[in-house]
Amino acid sequence: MEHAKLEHPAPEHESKAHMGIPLPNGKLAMWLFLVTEIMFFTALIGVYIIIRNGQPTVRQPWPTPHDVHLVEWIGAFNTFVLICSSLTVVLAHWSLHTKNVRRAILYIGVTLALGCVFLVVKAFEYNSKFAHEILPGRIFEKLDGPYGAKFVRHVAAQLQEIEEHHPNSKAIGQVKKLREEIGETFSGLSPKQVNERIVGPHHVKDCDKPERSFMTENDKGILEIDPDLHLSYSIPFGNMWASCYFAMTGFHALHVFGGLVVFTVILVLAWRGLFGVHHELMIELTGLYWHFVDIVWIFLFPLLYLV
Amino acid sequence: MGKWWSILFGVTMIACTLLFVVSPFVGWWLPEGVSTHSWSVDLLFYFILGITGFFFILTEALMCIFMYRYCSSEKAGRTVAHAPGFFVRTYNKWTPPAIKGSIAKVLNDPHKIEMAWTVLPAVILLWIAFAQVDAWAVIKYQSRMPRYAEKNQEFTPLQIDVTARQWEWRIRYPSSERFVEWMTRKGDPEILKDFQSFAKIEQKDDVKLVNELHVWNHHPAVLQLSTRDVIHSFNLPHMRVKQDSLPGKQIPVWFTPIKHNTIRLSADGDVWIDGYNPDTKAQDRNQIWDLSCAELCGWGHYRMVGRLYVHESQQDFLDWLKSVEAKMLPPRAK
Amino acid sequence: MTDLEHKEHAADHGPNFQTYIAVFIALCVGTGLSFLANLFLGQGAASFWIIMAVAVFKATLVAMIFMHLKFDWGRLYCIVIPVSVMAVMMMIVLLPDSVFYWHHLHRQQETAAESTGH
Amino acid sequence: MSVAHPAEVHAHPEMNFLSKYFFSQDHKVIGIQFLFTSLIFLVVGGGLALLVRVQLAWPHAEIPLLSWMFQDNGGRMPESFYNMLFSMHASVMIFFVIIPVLAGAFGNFTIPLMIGAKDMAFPVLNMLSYWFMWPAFVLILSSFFVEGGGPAAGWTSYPTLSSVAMPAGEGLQSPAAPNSGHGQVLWLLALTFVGISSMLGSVNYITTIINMRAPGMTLYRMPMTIWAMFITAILQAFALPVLTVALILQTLDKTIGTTFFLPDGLTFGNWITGPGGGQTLLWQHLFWFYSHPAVYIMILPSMGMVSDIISTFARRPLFGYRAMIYSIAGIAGLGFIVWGHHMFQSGMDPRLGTGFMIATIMIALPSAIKVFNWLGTIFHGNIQYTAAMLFALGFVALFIIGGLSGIFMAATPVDIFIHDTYFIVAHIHYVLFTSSIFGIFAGIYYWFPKMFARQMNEFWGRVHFGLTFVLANCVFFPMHILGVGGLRRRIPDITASPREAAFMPLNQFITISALVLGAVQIIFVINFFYSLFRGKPAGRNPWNSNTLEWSAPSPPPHGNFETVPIVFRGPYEYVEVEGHGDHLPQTLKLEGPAPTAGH
Repeated sequence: MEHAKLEHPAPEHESKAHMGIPLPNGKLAMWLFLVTEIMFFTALIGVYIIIRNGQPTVRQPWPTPHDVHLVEWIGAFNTFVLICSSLTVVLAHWSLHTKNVRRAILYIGVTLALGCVFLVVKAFEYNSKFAHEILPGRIFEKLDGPYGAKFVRHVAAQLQEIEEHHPNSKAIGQVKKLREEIGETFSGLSPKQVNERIVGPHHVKDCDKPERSFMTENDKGILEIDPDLHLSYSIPFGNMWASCYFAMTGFHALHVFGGLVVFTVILVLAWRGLFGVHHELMIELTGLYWHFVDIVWIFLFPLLYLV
Repeated sequence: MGKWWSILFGVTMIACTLLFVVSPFVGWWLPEGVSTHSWSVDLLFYFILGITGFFFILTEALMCIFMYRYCSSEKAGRTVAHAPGFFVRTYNKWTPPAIKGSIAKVLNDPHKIEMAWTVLPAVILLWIAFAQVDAWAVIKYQSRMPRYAEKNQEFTPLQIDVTARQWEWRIRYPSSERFVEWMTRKGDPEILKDFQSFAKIEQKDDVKLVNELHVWNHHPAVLQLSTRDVIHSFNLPHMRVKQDSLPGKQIPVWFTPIKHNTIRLSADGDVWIDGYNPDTKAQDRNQIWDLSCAELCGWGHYRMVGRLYVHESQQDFLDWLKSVEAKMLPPRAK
Repeated sequence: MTDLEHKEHAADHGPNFQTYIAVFIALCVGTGLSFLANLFLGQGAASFWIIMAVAVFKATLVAMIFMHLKFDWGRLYCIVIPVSVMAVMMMIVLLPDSVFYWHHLHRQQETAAESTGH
Repeated sequence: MSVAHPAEVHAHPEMNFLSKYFFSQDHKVIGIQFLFTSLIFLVVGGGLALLVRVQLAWPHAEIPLLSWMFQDNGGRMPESFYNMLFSMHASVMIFFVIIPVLAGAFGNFTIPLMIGAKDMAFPVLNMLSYWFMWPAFVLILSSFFVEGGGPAAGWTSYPTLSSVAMPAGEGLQSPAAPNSGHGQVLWLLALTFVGISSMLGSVNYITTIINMRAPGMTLYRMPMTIWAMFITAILQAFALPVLTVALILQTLDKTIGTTFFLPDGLTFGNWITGPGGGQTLLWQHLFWFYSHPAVYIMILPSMGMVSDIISTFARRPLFGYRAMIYSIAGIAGLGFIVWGHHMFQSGMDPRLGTGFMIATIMIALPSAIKVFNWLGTIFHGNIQYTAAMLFALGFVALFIIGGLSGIFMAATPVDIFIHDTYFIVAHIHYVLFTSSIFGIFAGIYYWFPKMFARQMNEFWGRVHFGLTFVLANCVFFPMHILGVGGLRRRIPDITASPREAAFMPLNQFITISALVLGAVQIIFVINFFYSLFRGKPAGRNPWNSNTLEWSAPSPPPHGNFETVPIVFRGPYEYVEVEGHGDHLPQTLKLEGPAPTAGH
């Protein structure tokens, strides 16, 4: 029984105010709070693992980062930012411990700045997802039946917009050609063929291979020529990917934001001259929380961006 | 006054026990078991009922006796004349043990009693648990299900596709032609493929019915269970079969009936009588076996009830299948 | 008694500046390593295990040094061990059901369907 | 090696009515707030249950009192309304009555008092945990009144029935179940708030119990109530976040079009859902990962309180105190690896089912040990049949039934037949009504003098018990028979299948008993409120109980104890000692050789 170990011999200490383990209440409670947080993110990551591996079909793979406009080095950069912030927050605690209040405030300020950098980078990432409509429920992932017809109409509208607003694109020739091929009645090409024109024959998934392809091995898809164009294409399990991505990174970002609020409060305290060595425990607890947020990202980064 | 409470407890518990004794005679009991599963399921049910019933009566009786016997008497107030030692010794070492004799040796050591009433139930519970394993495996494990006969001497199970939707069971049978091929051309790889792909691929001449499940007696039936909308639960209470059907998945279920409830009324016509009781040779409401949905599936859940028809022989089943085919519209020309 | 007090003493001081910097460098190297593993090995079993091992290593470093778990271990192990067990169990225990079982069943049916040429 | 902490509880200045009774940070007031709000919800949940019973007994008749709502349906209750009734009955009873009363009310009230602390470790957090319940109260009640009515997918809320949403832009109403629209979203949000409240509470409880005990109150001198609350709080801390995730994911499915629990291409009428990729079983796993431990969250505190009450009124040491603690811990530990027994027929891998079955059956072992220990406690006792003791004994007698019937469902082959029948309804009500609620009644009768400094009327308390005990058995015991007969649960009209229609007489008997049982509770309500104002004044310790809370004044002031209590002995030493009777409070220091606690 692990609790037995917590017990301390009673009689000698009857003069003391409380029984208990030699930890401040705040620290104990913070660890217990982290327990609930660990279970929270465990459940989210567990859902992701199940959803990702539970897809029974082998022909429809889970999207690669490339499919969903995810840039690995940006994720790595964000990891680096969070690691730096973890270091600065622990150094803030260390400074306060060595009674150097000014340096502690400085470190807290740097941590706040790093947290903001993380969120700004995240915001840019989200923005690119929004721009490419990589959102739950908005991604085309099946090209059979009614979804296919919807897909072709959607692409036709996007092509028209590219012609109007981006006439200098490198791929403008292919864009015009594709729009002509689709035609006014949207029936010139099959949805799978349209998809192949967009992503190129090398990037088409097995399940989206058209029965008759008009493209040769050397042909390049529109997005291969100009990756910045806003064109929809089929991403098998894209909606599920987006659901998981936004749920996981969204809750992580919320936690980062919560940490930033605490750092701001600390800085306001410091600005009003109320911050001092007696806040050591508070800084330590904030640090515990912030390190936990860092650990979550240490797992999210490889799970979402790498493996 | 206090003793009255133990009597109230006792009477209530006796009434509860009596209800369990009486209700089988009023017909409020397990429906007749008519599949090979029902034998093992019912046996395990009675096995657990016996053990739990014994412990129920034992503990409740002890409780009532203690409540009666150790009621605080008004006169004595709150003090006990003398506390027997073996309980007190758990906490204090002041009172000497009061009970003598061989039982006292066990009783005087509370740890021994505690060990006794830990180990004994543990053994019984493990026994109960491991008694279940095989029956469960036979009923539910994929590996134990009857499969297509790969050698001539084995026999091929009947395969049926069951699709649930709000609020009906859509049941698809192979066409009579295909069915005959399954049953006769055993060991043929072509037929094996056809058999295995039946659940995935619907063919135009398949026989489709709603809420009517037909099988025949003494022959295993494998049902490929799926659903078009929400979770339903395929429930054949008389066969002791229950399995949820999951959206997006296909789950095989099997059973072998051991009693039939359907017979052909006329030799040349296609009139079938259901609820037929082979013992009394008459229609009997108790022989109308339902196929119901056991998992909440929306507001029509309660009336998602179909029927199970067990024919007497394979020939009867084939006759019935042909009679349904004859009534169906001819498939559209290709 | 003195032992416990000594431990408390240690917890007060925690690691020093040099340790923190060393851990920081190790974390950066780990991040770089997993990034490079992905870049050069691509997606596969080898890179998967390297990357996940690095992630676990990094998380352990942060928890042990930055979160002072190494120094509070005697008081917090009874919280940390159960939650680690639960977290791992939670992820693993669903795999046989939601992943392997249905993979298996579905593959059987799919191969059967494909072999008939549909 | 204890550490002196600065006083967490500051001296409370005189406060006005609002800050004293509404925004109080005093654990006792918060506990009583939880108690009152939850008892109001008990009335709501009970009313829903009675409506369910009336519909079941007379499925084709007009519903009394409510028939004006159903003019279109000829005054009869629509099926979807019935589904809403039982879904809300379960949700309200579980999340708004039993958990808040046990953990919120009794946890808050007893923990600092019984361990000899001035207050909780974090009084503000404690206040927040109550006030986080209020959004939940508002949301769950408002779900009755939104378009389509309350959720109708059962309290388990299985997708896809609950989670499928209309195509974008067509509102929240579900194509699968008209009720599972706005009402479902409100339900999900309400439960999320309940979860946050419980998580705040559990962190607070654990910290308080570990770090705030009075001097001498070692872990093995804590009363069973505290042990039960402690382990319950641990269960909540571990399991609740998982439910929170599940609730959030289903809310996202319902509102913004994610598909965590929705596979591809389902057909509802003419509408085919789009690409999915989610898994319905995943919800069940996440849900039961919380909700099975939640079953223990709902019973363990009752077990703890009952242990204290039985020991007090039998005037005997609790038999096997340590075994009781280990068995609670065992139940809690095993409780995390048995959730699959709710899913034996769900399409889960049947091999997992075998593993879950063995773990589940073994969980009966600690429960059995507890029952034997309670019997051992009253053996050779000097039993005083107060209302509290009667409810505690009723708990033991009926928990035996609930425990034993669990074995039927744990056994996988038998569960094939029993699953989703009235047998499970009987089982959960024996565990939740006649056990958890009996424990709550026992606790109220027992601690009422401490809460309000007055005693409840014992005579009417006993009458209340006698009638409740008999009628509860009349209501719930015949449900076993219905289950053995294979009557499906969650159906509004049992005449749809001729086989099930045979159970009509039994159903009507149950309903009449249930109506009377509901009426009997009026005795309790009147007794409660009468005693609140006119009851016999109670001294500090009307029951001659040993535990620490009875050494504080009644009602305890802010800060609870006049001086910090010092604990010298275990909580259950009801043993005849020269000059002290059988009443040896934990704070009593005996002269002579120190009474070694035996352990």
